[in-house]
Amino acid sequence: MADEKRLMKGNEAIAEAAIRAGCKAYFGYPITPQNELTAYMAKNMLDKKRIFIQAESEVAAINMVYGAAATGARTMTSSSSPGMSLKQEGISYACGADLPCVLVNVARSGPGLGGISPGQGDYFQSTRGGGHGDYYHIVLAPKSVQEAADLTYEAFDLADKWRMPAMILADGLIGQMMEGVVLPSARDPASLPKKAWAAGHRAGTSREANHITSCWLVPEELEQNNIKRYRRYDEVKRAEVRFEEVNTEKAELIFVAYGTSSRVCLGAVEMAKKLGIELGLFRPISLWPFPDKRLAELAAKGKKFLTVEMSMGQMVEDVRLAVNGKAEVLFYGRCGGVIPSEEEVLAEARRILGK
Amino acid sequence: MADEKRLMKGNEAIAEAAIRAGCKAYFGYPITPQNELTAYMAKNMLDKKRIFIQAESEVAAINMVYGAAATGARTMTSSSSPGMSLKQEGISYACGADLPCVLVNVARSGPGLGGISPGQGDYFQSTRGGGHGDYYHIVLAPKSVQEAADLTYEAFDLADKWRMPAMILADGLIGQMMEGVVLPSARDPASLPKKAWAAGHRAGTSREANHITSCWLVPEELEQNNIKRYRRYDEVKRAEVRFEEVNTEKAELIFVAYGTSSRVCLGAVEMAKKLGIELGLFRPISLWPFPDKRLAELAAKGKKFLTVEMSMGQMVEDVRLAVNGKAEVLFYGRCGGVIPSEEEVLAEARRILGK
Amino acid sequence: MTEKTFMAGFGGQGVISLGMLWVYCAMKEGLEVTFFPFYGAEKRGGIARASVIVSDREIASPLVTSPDSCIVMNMDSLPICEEVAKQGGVMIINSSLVKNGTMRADVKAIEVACNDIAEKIGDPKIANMVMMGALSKVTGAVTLGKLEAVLKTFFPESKHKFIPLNMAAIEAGRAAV
Amino acid sequence: MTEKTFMAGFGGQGVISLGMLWVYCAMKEGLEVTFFPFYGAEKRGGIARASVIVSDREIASPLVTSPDSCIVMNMDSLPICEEVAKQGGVMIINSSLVKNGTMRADVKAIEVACNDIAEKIGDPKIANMVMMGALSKVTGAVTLGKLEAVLKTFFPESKHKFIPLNMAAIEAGRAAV
Amino acid sequence: MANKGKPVIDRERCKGCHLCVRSCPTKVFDVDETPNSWGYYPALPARAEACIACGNCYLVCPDVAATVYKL
Amino acid sequence: MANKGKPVIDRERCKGCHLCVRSCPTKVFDVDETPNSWGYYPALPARAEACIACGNCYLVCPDVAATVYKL
Amino acid sequence: MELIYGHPKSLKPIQTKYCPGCGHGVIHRLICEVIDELGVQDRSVIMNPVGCSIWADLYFDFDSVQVPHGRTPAGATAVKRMLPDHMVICYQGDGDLAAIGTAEIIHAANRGEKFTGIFVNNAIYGMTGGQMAPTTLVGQKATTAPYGRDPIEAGMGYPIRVCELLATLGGTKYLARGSVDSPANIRKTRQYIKKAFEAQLRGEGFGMVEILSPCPTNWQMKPGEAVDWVKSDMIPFYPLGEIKNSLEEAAK
Amino acid sequence: MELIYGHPKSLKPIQTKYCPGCGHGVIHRLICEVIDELGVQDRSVIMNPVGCSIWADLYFDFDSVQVPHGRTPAGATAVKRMLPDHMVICYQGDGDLAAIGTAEIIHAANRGEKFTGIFVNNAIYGMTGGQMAPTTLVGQKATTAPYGRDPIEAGMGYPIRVCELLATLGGTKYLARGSVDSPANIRKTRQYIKKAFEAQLRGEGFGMVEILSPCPTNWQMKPGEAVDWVKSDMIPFYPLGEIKNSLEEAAK
Ligand SMILES: Cc1ncc(C[n+]2csc(CCOP(=O)(O)OP(=O)(O)O)c2C)c(N)n1
Ligand SMILES: Cc1ncc(C[n+]2csc(CCOP(=O)(O)OP(=O)(O)O)c2C)c(N)n1
Ligand code: SF4
Ligand code: SF4
Ligand code: SF4
Ligand code: SF4
Ligand code: SF4
Ligand code: SF4
Ligand SMILES: [Mg+2]
Ligand SMILES: [Mg+2]
Repeated sequence: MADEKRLMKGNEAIAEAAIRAGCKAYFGYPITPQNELTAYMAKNMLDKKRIFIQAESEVAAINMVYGAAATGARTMTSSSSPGMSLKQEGISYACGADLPCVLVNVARSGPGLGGISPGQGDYFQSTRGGGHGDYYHIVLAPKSVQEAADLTYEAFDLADKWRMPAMILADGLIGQMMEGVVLPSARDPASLPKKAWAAGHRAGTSREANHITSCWLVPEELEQNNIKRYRRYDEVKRAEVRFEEVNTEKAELIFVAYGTSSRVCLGAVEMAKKLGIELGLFRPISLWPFPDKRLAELAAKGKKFLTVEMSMGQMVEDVRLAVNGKAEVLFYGRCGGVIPSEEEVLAEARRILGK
Repeated sequence: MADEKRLMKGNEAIAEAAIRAGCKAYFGYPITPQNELTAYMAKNMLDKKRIFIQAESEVAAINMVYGAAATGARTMTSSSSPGMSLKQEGISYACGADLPCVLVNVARSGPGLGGISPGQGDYFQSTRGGGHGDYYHIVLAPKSVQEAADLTYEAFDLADKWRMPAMILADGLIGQMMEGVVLPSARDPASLPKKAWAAGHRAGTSREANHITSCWLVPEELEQNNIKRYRRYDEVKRAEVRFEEVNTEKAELIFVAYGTSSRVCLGAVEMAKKLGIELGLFRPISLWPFPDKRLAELAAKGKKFLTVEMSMGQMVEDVRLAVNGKAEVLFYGRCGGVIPSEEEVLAEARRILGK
Repeated sequence: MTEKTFMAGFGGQGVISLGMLWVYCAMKEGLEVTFFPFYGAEKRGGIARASVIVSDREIASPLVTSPDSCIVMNMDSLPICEEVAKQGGVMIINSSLVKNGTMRADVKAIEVACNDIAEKIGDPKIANMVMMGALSKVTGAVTLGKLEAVLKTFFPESKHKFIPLNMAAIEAGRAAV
Repeated sequence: MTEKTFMAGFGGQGVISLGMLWVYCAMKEGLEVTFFPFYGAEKRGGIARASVIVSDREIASPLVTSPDSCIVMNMDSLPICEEVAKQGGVMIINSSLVKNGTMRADVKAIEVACNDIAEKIGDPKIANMVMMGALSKVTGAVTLGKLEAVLKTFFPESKHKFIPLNMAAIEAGRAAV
Repeated sequence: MANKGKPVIDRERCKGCHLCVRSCPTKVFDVDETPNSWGYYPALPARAEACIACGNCYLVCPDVAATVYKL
Repeated sequence: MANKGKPVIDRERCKGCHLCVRSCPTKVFDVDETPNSWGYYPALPARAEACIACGNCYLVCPDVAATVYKL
Repeated sequence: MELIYGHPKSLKPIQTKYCPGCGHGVIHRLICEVIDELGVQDRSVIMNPVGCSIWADLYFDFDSVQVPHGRTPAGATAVKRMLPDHMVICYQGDGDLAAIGTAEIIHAANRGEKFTGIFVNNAIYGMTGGQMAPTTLVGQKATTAPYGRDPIEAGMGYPIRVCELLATLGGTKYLARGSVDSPANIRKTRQYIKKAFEAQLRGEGFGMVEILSPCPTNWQMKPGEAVDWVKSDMIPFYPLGEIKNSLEEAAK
Repeated sequence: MELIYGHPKSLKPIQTKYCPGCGHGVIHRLICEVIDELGVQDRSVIMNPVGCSIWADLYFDFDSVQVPHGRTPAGATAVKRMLPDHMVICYQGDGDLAAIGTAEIIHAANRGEKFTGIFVNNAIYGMTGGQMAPTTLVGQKATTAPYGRDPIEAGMGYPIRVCELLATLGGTKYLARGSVDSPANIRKTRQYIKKAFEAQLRGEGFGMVEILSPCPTNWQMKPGEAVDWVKSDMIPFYPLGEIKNSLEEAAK
């Protein structure tokens, strides 16, 4: 039975969706602009007798997530840009130990302390592994409060399915804005399948001891382990690519944008239509795995691409890699917490098309 | 007067070169395989009455570097992969506050705790900003003990010149191996030019108070600040690209490799020559700024590229971006601490060429 | 139908509640909505602003950069609204606090003495409700037909007694334009 | 001329000093050198290995994967060396501890009873020096002409009295092959 | 033998916290009924003549909006 | 009325630290002159008959190479 | 007519962004008064934390260095080591010092770094909107302790007495706890700050002054109620006074 | 003939990688003895730190979770909260616990997390080859303190007495310091561990046993000399015994 539509902040919708997905333990540390998420968890996890801990730092929080994930529980942490940087070592460990968990970054503008306004400058960090070593993990970018809830819910499933962290990369606008949302139905954590590899609950079984570790001191063993993980990555790339297209067939120029900036571009597409100009929008939903195949197909059709980001240009590299010289890839970015307007993005597109 | 040639470990050569470059303060935390560097600094910085602190953690170490750099002093920290992950927030801050400093990563194999053998899996982290927000900093990759010393020495100058961190990205082999090295001449820290923007030494001047910060809460101001910084990045890209080429003119296939793996490839080039096969080597020395122009030129000549890394494939993305579809870019990698042999790399090249 | 509204006022004037109730009602009327509040760099005591959109279609950018309607709750908000107001758009001004109207001749300026009206009804704090009534009437985007029900979920039980007052403010706002 | 040597032995046998002194002397003789010691995954009491290269040209990979010469200091090191040894290469075996030679018929195996010889000279700890003498003679890559000077900088003053003993071990090693 | 003083309130800097009001031993201050341009109701030295220059108002003021002269 | 015991040393697990040697109250152990296959010189219960089953050798052994039986 | 209580020279004469009745303002002024008294404005460097006082570089008219959240003592360590003859002040909130920056304060203190800590304990995260801090009292409500801090059932931990914790460390020489709830306590706090600053100028090891400070906004109280709460609830748990004083002066 | 001192069941019968005479081996055995005695092998989880004992998952025959350096208590917090009826052991070295992991141990202890810490204090970084640890004694040499730890001139800080530091925190219930330098002290240490484990099974809050432990390799001593040095130099500075015991049992 579907819930009725509620008006919620993105931050709260993410929190509620996590609870409904069966999140048994949340660990976080305050940071703007995601504080409503932590506050929501504080209240509602405690009410449900699940685990909520305000950790002493982001470093502690990610390692609590690591610990909880090691026991097989669904678990989550959230933060914003500087806090995510502090979690990089822990994320690398979680990937190295193949631990499923959900990470939420409600990104702000950087670098450094920067500002508290929305930003998309954490794309590289999220998709390339800001931590050390060879690894990737799933990264999903919602464009709305509804999608923030849906993708968070799904992230728990994907994390478990592929035994890797899944990240929600939102930004301050997605976190702070209110929209209508129909929440996914609640699952009882106890109803979720048990994880045979996890630590704990050995009593009464005849299994060997389980060891959760990312340490392999024999190079050849570590290499084999990495290669096995990359095979899994290949499967993820085949199975989990998500994107949305608007008017890409007719378009002369296709915007490529995710999250907040994709909505700005959508506005520009609509405005252009009224002017008789055909623009399109290609919106990656999964930033990793990146929808490179479909972009390459569009490139082969001779489309031009204009990547629009709230950064100095990060995803544009993935677009270039996907297109591989087969089409022109341009970039338009605002940063520092400035959200581009539909008008300026349209103007840029028209400038490029000379229309 | 040039020094005589000495036999030194890479770790020690980096340390001594830093001291000679006028490093006034070193802050580090133990981690294999860079411990000799910290130990060398402990002894020699103390002997010279400069500052050596074994910090309580890598997080503290990078923030001590931040503090020392804020006073205008030449300063350095070193670590290895997991420790570098912990420094990402601090690095993002140093970039955001435009602070010059030198960072050394003697990389091991990851992800997670991984192993202590050499690795090149931190390329993304180093060149794309593992930290949050839009930023880059200089990254130099030595191939030998001599170059480790030279590039470290130079890194201090570059950091000061461009007001940004400069990183030495080495790996455990560069750090642990001994080679002959002629060290650059020593500079007295007191002889280095003063930095007008730094904190401290205001007495007797009539300057306004100096504030070192990365915080700009008005989005438009933060944006302007970022744009200014990216203009500087453009200048760095014009002025500081470094690379080495071996037999690229004649070669049918060009290896692209840096650091340790470039030496393996050099060996393969030499072995190939004996077999009458012309291979080449393109070795980026500056990983950021990446020598993309020259690679594009070579691509235009119809060369094939084989990127060889001690990772699952990271720099290969920069090669693809540089080549932009104009040439075939292949990849050969070993990881987990395995160093590829000259023989296997040659075999791969021959397989590709069908020779 | 898409109505993009930009709202601005002093911290305590209830601009945020105004925006939230507006979109809440719109949602109950079957519309798509987005509500994005933001503050200036000053965290404390600055101007509260909100981008508010209601529409019968999917909403593109939640940021209102070219508002169909502007709501100016106090003097300091006027220049901000004047900067963004769309040519031909509506600007509803709280004339209790903004005395000389707008200099933008290309917008349809409507003055509502929200504080005075609210005070007359019995509570100066519901000036924002007066404004919402006016906004509903002027734009026709949201009928506010479900407001009473919405207020019941919005307010805690203990405050339900204030609902009639709020409804009266809405009516007064409507009547004022 | 490029001589790539792979050295292996038990932790305490001085394999690391052997390699270091070898390249130190080579450097003094004007050669390019690289010395890369590595340990197995076991940090404690494992087998010490080193890749050692001396050359009159720039050295490519510092990793010795196809050694011109192998040095086998103890029993456990034998299989490791047998795995990497190059066809036609040299393998110098410490026959004091490795009793039955190598099974690799395609290498030139040379046996030197390093420990016995060292003990005879007066100190079992300088078995590695005996081996170095043999290596110098067999490969001719490094003459060790500067060894005495090198040892003076290598050892602290207090240990300079042991230099003649070391030199004697070198000579004995040379003589043994 | 109390000192005599004169408190001065910088109306524009005052944020109307009224900590000075409650900490003045001689009840010098009232709350001003006219807000300043930030909307705050500043402290008003309504009975300045009672001031004994104790400095309390200055000491507790988080905004250095209260300063005191000695007469 | 001392207990009587029998210490058993696992030669291959012993790392030759000789902590057992020094902590045996009745000096049961010598150091073996033949190294084990790791190159360590194990403890040797040369005077096992003196053992009073106090357990010291077991307690101090970092490698559980010394175990003790009660006779 | 002589100005006897006037604006300190080293504090800029501008309106702060702090909320009405916020303790940060008083503490800023006290620091500047002492700086002026010691005549060290042009050789002072303040380390600004991440917290409400992030804006402090707008107000203090001397050099400043703004470091990542919690790492203030690590930054201060380096600044003081590089500028040993400067007055280095490490300003921190309770989230900054006692949560994320626990390791940094403990080790800087233990190393006996020769800067002075000013620790603003308002028992809450001010900047981020009222989350529980390590110093939040048992039962005190916060957005992340919606039913009040509960050390037992919810395992939220106990309020940490920072001075007492640091007093166990070899490197600490002067640790005092003041409060800005009343004129008398403000005067005493000023004296603690002065002692600590003077000790720093003499080159003595680590000193810190903890200051109990109201956050009316996040305590959801009027400014007057907030200072009352400092007195009624905070001071009984966090005793005022010199918690540790092993300065040479004191030894004499 | 009855085996009275034999290999504990939950310790795997394989050769460890620890150096001859290393204290980790004894401590591993003690843990397993108590686990066996309490019959909880199949519901125990050990948190392995980064340090020489990184390999502990090879030896302990129960579940293990290996976390980043210093974050062992954060990981243990979560594991214990998710598995409240399990025995959760948080094994840490002095670098792990008292340097990089300072914040994590202090806050886990302060929250009164219901796991048991085993803190191996060998006054050195073993794994990385002998750097100074927070517990290194004044004057003790280390690769990063080549002239000995010097708190004054070089500002290297003072050795930290961890039990005493943690004792100031509200959440700690049982803190004891043992040593493996002699059979008598090993027996006592075993008792401390048992008390702490039993308290955990009863659901009582944070307990930790600190254990002074030789690192002959990095102290550059023979094993016998190393245990002597524990007695002659470490114990005088780090007093043995129950530093804090507010277990319900004790209260009775
Ligand atoms: C790494 C990181 N984590 C979190 C934050 C968010 N943050 C900003 S201020 C603050 C805490 C402020 O509390 P406190 O230190 O007590 O200072 P106050 O505002 O109360 O003066 C936090 C958590 C941040 N900026 N960086
Ligand atoms: C983030 C990080 N920093 C540093 C290291 C390197 N490292 C491994 S073990 C260790 C310290 C070991 O000392 P201790 O905790 O005292 O354990 P011991 O080996 O003495 O038992 C360090 C610094 C690491 N693995 N990760
Ligand atoms: S204390 Fe200062 S800010 Fe507060 S009311 Fe008095 S003068 Fe105004
Ligand atoms: S100085 Fe004292 S007496 Fe005078 S107004 Fe201020 S508080 Fe009152
Ligand atoms: S204590 Fe154990 S390891 Fe050491 S010598 Fe005795 S039996 Fe061997
Ligand atoms: S049990 Fe006691 S007496 Fe017997 S051998 Fe062992 S230490 Fe000696
Ligand atoms: S939130 Fe609290 S600490 Fe921050 S400025 Fe306001 S009153 Fe002061
Ligand atoms: S280095 Fe020290 S702590 Fe590590 S195994 Fe060896 S003796 Fe034990
Ligand atoms: Mg606070
Ligand atoms: Mg240790």
